[in-house]
Amino acid sequence: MNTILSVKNLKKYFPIKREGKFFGVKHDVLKAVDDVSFDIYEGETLGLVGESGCGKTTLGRTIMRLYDPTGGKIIFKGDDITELDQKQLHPYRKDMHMIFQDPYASLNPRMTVSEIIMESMINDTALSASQRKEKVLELLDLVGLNSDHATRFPHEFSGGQRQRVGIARSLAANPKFIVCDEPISALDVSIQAQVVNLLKDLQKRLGLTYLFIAHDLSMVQYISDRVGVMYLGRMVELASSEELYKSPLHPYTTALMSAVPVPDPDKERQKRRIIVEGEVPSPINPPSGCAFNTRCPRATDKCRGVAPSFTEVTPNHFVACHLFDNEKKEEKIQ
Amino acid sequence: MRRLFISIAVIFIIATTTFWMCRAVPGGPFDREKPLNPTIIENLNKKYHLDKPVFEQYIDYMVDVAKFDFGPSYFYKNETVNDYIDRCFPVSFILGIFAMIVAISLGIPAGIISALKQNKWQDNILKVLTTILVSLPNFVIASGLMYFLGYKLRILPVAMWGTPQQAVMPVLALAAYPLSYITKMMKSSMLEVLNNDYIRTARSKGVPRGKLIYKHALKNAILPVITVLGPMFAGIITGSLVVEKIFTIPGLGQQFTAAITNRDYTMIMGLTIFYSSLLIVSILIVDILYAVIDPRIKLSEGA
Amino acid sequence: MTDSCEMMEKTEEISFKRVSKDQKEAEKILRPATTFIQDAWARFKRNKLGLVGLIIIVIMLIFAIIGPMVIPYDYRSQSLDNAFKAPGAEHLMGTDNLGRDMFVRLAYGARISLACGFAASLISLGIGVIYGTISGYAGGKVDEIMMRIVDIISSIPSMLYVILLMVVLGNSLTNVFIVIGVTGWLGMARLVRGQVLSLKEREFVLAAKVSNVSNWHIMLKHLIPNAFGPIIVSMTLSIPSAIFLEASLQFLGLGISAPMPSWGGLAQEGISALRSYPYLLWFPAIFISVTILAFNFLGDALRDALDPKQN
Amino acid sequence: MKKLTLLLLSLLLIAGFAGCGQTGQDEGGVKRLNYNIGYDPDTFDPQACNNLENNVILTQIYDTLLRENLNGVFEPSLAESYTVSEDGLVYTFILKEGLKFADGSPLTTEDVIYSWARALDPANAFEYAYQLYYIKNGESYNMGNASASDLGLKAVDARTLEVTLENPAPYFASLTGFGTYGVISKAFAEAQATYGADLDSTLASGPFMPAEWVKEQYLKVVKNPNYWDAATVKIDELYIYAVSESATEIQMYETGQLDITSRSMSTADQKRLAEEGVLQIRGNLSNRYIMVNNTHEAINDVRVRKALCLALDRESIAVNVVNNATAIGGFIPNKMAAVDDPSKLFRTEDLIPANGDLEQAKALLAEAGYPEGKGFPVLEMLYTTNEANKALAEALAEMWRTNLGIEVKAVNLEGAVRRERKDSGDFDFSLDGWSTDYMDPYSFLELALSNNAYNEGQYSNPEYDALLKTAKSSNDQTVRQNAMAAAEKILIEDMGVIPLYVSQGSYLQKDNVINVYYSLMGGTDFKWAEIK
Amino acid sequence: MNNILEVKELSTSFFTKFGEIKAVDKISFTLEEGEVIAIVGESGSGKSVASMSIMGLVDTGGKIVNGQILFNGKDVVGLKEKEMEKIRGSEISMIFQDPMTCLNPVFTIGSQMEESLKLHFKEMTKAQRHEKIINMLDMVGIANPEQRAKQYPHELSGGMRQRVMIAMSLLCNPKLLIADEPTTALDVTIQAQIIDLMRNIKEEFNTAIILITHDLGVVASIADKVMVMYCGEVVESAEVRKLYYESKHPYTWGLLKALPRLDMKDNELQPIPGSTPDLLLEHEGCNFFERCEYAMECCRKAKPPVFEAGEAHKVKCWRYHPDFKEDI
Repeated sequence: MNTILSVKNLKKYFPIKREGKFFGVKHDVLKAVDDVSFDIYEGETLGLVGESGCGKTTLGRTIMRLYDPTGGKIIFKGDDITELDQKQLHPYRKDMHMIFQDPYASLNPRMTVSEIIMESMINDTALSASQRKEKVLELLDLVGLNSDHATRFPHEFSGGQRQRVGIARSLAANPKFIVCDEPISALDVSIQAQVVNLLKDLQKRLGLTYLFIAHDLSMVQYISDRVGVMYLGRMVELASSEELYKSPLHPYTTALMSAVPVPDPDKERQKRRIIVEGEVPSPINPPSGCAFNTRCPRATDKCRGVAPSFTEVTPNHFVACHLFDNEKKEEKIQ
Repeated sequence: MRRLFISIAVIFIIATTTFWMCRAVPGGPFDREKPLNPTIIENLNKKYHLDKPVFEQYIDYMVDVAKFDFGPSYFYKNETVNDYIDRCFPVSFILGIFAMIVAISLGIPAGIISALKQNKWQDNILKVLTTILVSLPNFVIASGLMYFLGYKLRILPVAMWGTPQQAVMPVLALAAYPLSYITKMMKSSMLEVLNNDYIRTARSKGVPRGKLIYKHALKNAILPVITVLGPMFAGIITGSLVVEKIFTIPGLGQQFTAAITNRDYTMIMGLTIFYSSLLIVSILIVDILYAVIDPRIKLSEGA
Repeated sequence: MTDSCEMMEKTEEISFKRVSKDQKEAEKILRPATTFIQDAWARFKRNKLGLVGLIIIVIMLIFAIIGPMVIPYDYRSQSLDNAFKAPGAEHLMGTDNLGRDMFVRLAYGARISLACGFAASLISLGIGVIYGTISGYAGGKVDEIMMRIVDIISSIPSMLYVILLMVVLGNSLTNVFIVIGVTGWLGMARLVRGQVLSLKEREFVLAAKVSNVSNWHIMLKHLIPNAFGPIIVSMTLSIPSAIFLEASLQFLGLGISAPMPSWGGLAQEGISALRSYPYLLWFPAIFISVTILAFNFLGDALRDALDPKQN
Repeated sequence: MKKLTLLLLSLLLIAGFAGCGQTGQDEGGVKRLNYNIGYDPDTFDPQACNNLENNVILTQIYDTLLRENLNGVFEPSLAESYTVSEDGLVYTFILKEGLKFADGSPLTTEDVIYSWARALDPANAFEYAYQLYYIKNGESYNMGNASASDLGLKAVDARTLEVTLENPAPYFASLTGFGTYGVISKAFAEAQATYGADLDSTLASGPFMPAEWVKEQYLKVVKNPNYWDAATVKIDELYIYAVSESATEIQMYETGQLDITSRSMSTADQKRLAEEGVLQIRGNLSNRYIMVNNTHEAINDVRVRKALCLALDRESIAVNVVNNATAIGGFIPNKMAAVDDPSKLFRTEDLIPANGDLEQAKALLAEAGYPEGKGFPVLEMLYTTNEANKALAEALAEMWRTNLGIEVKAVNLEGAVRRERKDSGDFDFSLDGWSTDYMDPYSFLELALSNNAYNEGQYSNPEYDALLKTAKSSNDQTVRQNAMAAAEKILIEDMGVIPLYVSQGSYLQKDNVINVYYSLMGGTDFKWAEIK
Repeated sequence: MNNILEVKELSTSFFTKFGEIKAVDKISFTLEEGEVIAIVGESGSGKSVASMSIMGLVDTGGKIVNGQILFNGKDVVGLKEKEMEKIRGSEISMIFQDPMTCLNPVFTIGSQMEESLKLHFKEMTKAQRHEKIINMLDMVGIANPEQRAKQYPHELSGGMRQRVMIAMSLLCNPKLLIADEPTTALDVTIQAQIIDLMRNIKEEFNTAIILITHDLGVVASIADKVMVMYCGEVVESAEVRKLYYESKHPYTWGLLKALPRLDMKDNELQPIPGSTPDLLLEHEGCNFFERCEYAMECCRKAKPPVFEAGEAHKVKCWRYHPDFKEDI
């Protein structure tokens, strides 16, 4: 398995300037992404779940270098792209693209579908104008749209159709790697499946690699080979999707799993739900130690004081939790 | 503190710009239609220290301004700029305040009616009326008022300042524009508020319609209107020049042009600085007012 | 059981034959293709006041262009014995202090006032859009500094530098355009910046960035076209204020030079004749207010028509 | 919200709207006159005063050695009599007996000398100091080259003042009637920080004394019981308003709030009021002319200048555009009296036809090389922004366009800018006018002297300069009359400026008001005014 | 058990410039005391409009064109606004989707809650009101209720606000609670908390609940009866287990099959093709025709009537016509 993208200790902090009404300015730091590391292998789908505000979208955008990282490294196809400026990024950007969350906001309402799709080909000088047109039609066909859709404006499409236009756009420059930033959360249930299946299908046909970001655990589980769980800017657990479902380690993952309602009345009513108390703390002043300690039913003093490290507890199963510090040690002893 | 610092910096820049702008304009303070004898101009320049190098004048002036001393007027022999502002500002202030009161007390209900009766005849009439008010130059409004109320109907004194009756026409003339503006703003803000979820919540609680509007909607809808009141007030005070001229009101407004025509440098700068400070202060007051009404603002301060 | 079922049972046998469908068929868009402009126009047409405004503006433009050609008087030829003739058959709107026909002067004034309105708001549009876009798009320190400059300029009474500029530049038509334009861009710059700030976080702009396009491309293709609605509305509303400002300049004696008439100038002359020959004020005042009224209606209607929320 | 409204309403009351502005001619036997001058006095110091309106106000408050009477003649007022020495250089004034200031303190020669000397004091930097340059060492003192004691002013005794002049000036006696020569109390003035800054620091010596002053609203002056001629003063209270807009003023007059108006009114109002038969006209000793830049292309040709003048129907302009004016016959206002005999006119016949001569104008223009105006450059005529100037400039330009086929652009400029352009010679034509401060044709003619600061058009003719030199230095009025008449002829022959008309003032005055004196020099005096 | 609510043939339409939009088309259902009925549907299916119709809060442009809403046996359609105001908030109350925007930002939590009491329990004293508010806040699981009551909405988190909304809606002991997507805007962990809370409420107060949602998982966990709406029509309604295990309508099938399930790995998702039709365009036949993989000739021509497909199981599909035979 080739690593296509490797993220090492990535940090993205946003300075928050809060102007006091009369006196002074407070400079706070919003730690949107805090020390996250993982690899993505060629051809796989890495799912990223977490509740709102956990930094998953920021992580996606930072990887795409839409934001300048505060710290850490992004290594794409073996090259460190962390420090590159926008010009230097050009050759890499050809190979990576993005699908956005809101199909209504991600398409410029003043451009036709073909203009939107063609935009990604602007720097691709190899193509002539007619070739580009051809390519647009090809792409439309690929995502299941008609050729007469090319001259239409985004507002004429339904949400699902728009998202397909978004997908077509992301494919225009033949990328290898696509960040799917909550591509389905704004869509109706019946449409979500269309889009997810399309993505799966495209992956098979074009050999794409996805970083699939969503808050819907079941959907991430469904599409991903491996799943990472984020909480308050940190990655708390990362494992293959089966592994994660079968034996979630982190208390947060467990709670998250049990919180997802299943469309099955009998199962639902028998299920013993683990309810985590309280709500996600503000990322501006995150709790010290383990970020989850304020809600964790098994939190200890250690959790409040020391941040757990993100370690591989079982092969390919990473977790950041003090509960497994010992297991790890035991493993080593054995 | 930071805000104060920024304000001072802004005023400093404004003072500097105005100082050099004044000097850049052709003509000096002692240019008369009949030119003065050079000896006399020399005497005058000496008296007002205009014979010093300009940069020195600038430094002197800035030092004085820092002491809140805008210096003597070059045109009014016996009044300093400070005296002038002391005397005229209260008049402009009263005029402005009353114009604002008229504009607010008519504009807000009108805006609410417009919003509630959107696209009905009431709204259309108000729309046309308020647009007519903005579309008439205020010298036309002022002259028209004077002609009809003062001369034709003789129910109000034609001009001058001093009695409440004399204030009626200038206040109305000045209120015309802000009135329309507030009406328009109130309407759109009300419409937006009425679309909000909390209005639906209130309705689902069984809040009667009247209460819904004056309690739940009004307080929210008025917030954006409040933000414009500061600049609007400052605008009325300087924008009153035409009205002051027509009604012979001893306010600050007409001095803006007069000072420029007279090349009364100190007066131009004094008024500009005063106006800018006024604007900054009124924005500050509005911000405080805003914070009083909107509980969300307080949070960003505390915590 | 509902009616339809009974009806069907009565009339014909129900066919349970399966219908085969093309998958692509489901993706068909049934409504005819409409561009943004067509859509906006459809919405605009429904607004009666806006339509009235547009018609008035068109009439005024025609009046301005054709009026001076067809009215059998020259805007500057005077007939001193015929001063202050009341409106009548010979002079539709009377004559002024030099015996010049008011109707033709108003038509000529329409040229100047409308030209002033358009030219000045185009100038402020140009400056405002460029300034606002750069400030909003650059963000950070650049934005901070650029906006502070705007703040500072806007806390200087505009009358002050309008007058100073007029005094320095001198009175001429172009200078009036320039001065009004140069002083009117602040609002436009703020508006455009606000739009750009919110637009640049929109996902289609991020998408464009990911697509390797240049900043210029983003500004020209994404930011400005999408801020177009509010810009055009603000421009429609800044035309009347330019006409207005020109009128105020006339009141201060700083407008364009004689004998060229502008509506503001005519109204200003009319003021002094209010007591004696009021028609000299009423006609220009009516022309000014009707036009400004029309622009306001048009602006409001455009705001509704161009508002993407209406989609 | 309610509280706020209440607060503001009470604020309104507290703001102290002092009752004022009520009008009424005659309340309880008090004779009150409401006059609008449209100007708020910026000083009550006669020496500091620098404009006509302020001067009119001060005329009511101060007296001078001589004062213009109802017939327009300067007759001794504070002075009882005066004598002039043979060489015309020494004037000896005898003051009336028992003169008092308004507070009852005596008015002596010392006060006169103090007043005049302070006018020249360079430290005061009074703009009208030049009015006293006639006094020996006046100018050098003002320039700081001499001291006050060098001035040609000598107090012979408490009632006798001896004035030595720099050069003979036959009109000096009447010049002492000018406002700057107004007499203030030395003792009182020296006790003030700034004399005349407000009512408290002002002490009247004239028919009225200031009683109430609401800035930019009105000044109330009342009869001065200590005035030497108090018996003549019939008005008890005179309200002098500061309404600057003519339209407002007229409406106040028409609603009975004013008895007399004074602002220059719009032609529309003039025309209507004239038709209604209520318009009053006052003569002025002032002229309006087009200053021509004698050095510029095309107009440096005398034929062109003549053509330009003759192409104008100045009569029509005076009547229709300016309203109530008269075409001027030369450069000196038509009503200027001859210097050797005040009962005769300075100029008996028009030097230029009032209606112009279009044929000749066209011929001259053709002769100069611009037949039908062909090839004539587009020139600019500067004027200071106001309605009357605008109409005049438009009318002139249009007349030239239709009559001669030449294009002159009327350019309105703000006063100071026009001043600067004129000073730098950057103009072709400029609409100008002159009104005199003293009744002598020389005050007009000196404007066209080659080296005169006001001669921005750079008209220059040595012969003219020589004639004026004679007029200035001679003490013989006949010589002066002849020299100046010849000089005016030369100026017109050269068409160094293009004269237009004699301006006149129009005003409204209630029928029951009589004996308000309107001076040809622009002043207004209420000393003799009466309400019937 | 008596029926709290009986909705008969309710139709609500919006009249726009383009024509009539039948947002709710002849829906009928009954609701008993303490029962939870879920209305499930995708966006634009008319589920919210149905609830607003019951509240008498259909916005401008919309109108109830047909049908009855019997609340406690009394028809509330066409009731005067004054009388409706008495019922709203006291007997029927409602909670909404977005707790962030549903509370008035300029009033404290306490005062907003007090308002309901002031409106509907005029005889209560201030102290009684206060006590009741505190109790209720405590009941919905808000810690420090005294302090919270004095706070403004923006000082509370989303989940907390939804609790406040629930507390507010329960203040006047309503017989019917309409919950319009109460958990959609919340995170999964918070959603679980709120669902738990609603279950408790149902048990403790015996309040009937109309739960409007698009999330079949939430429905499964709480509802007794389910109605599936599509394009303004109820296409299927049944008791909850029946609907999940014996669903009849192709749309319901589609919905269930399009859902990824955490409990079943490798279930292939089968999306419903196409998208919701334009309600403005008149459909002669079944609204679902375009997207239905079982579409038949008759579906194109006529709207299907309601067929009984079992006990209290209604379905609107030609497949349940007595004469239907599978024809391939």
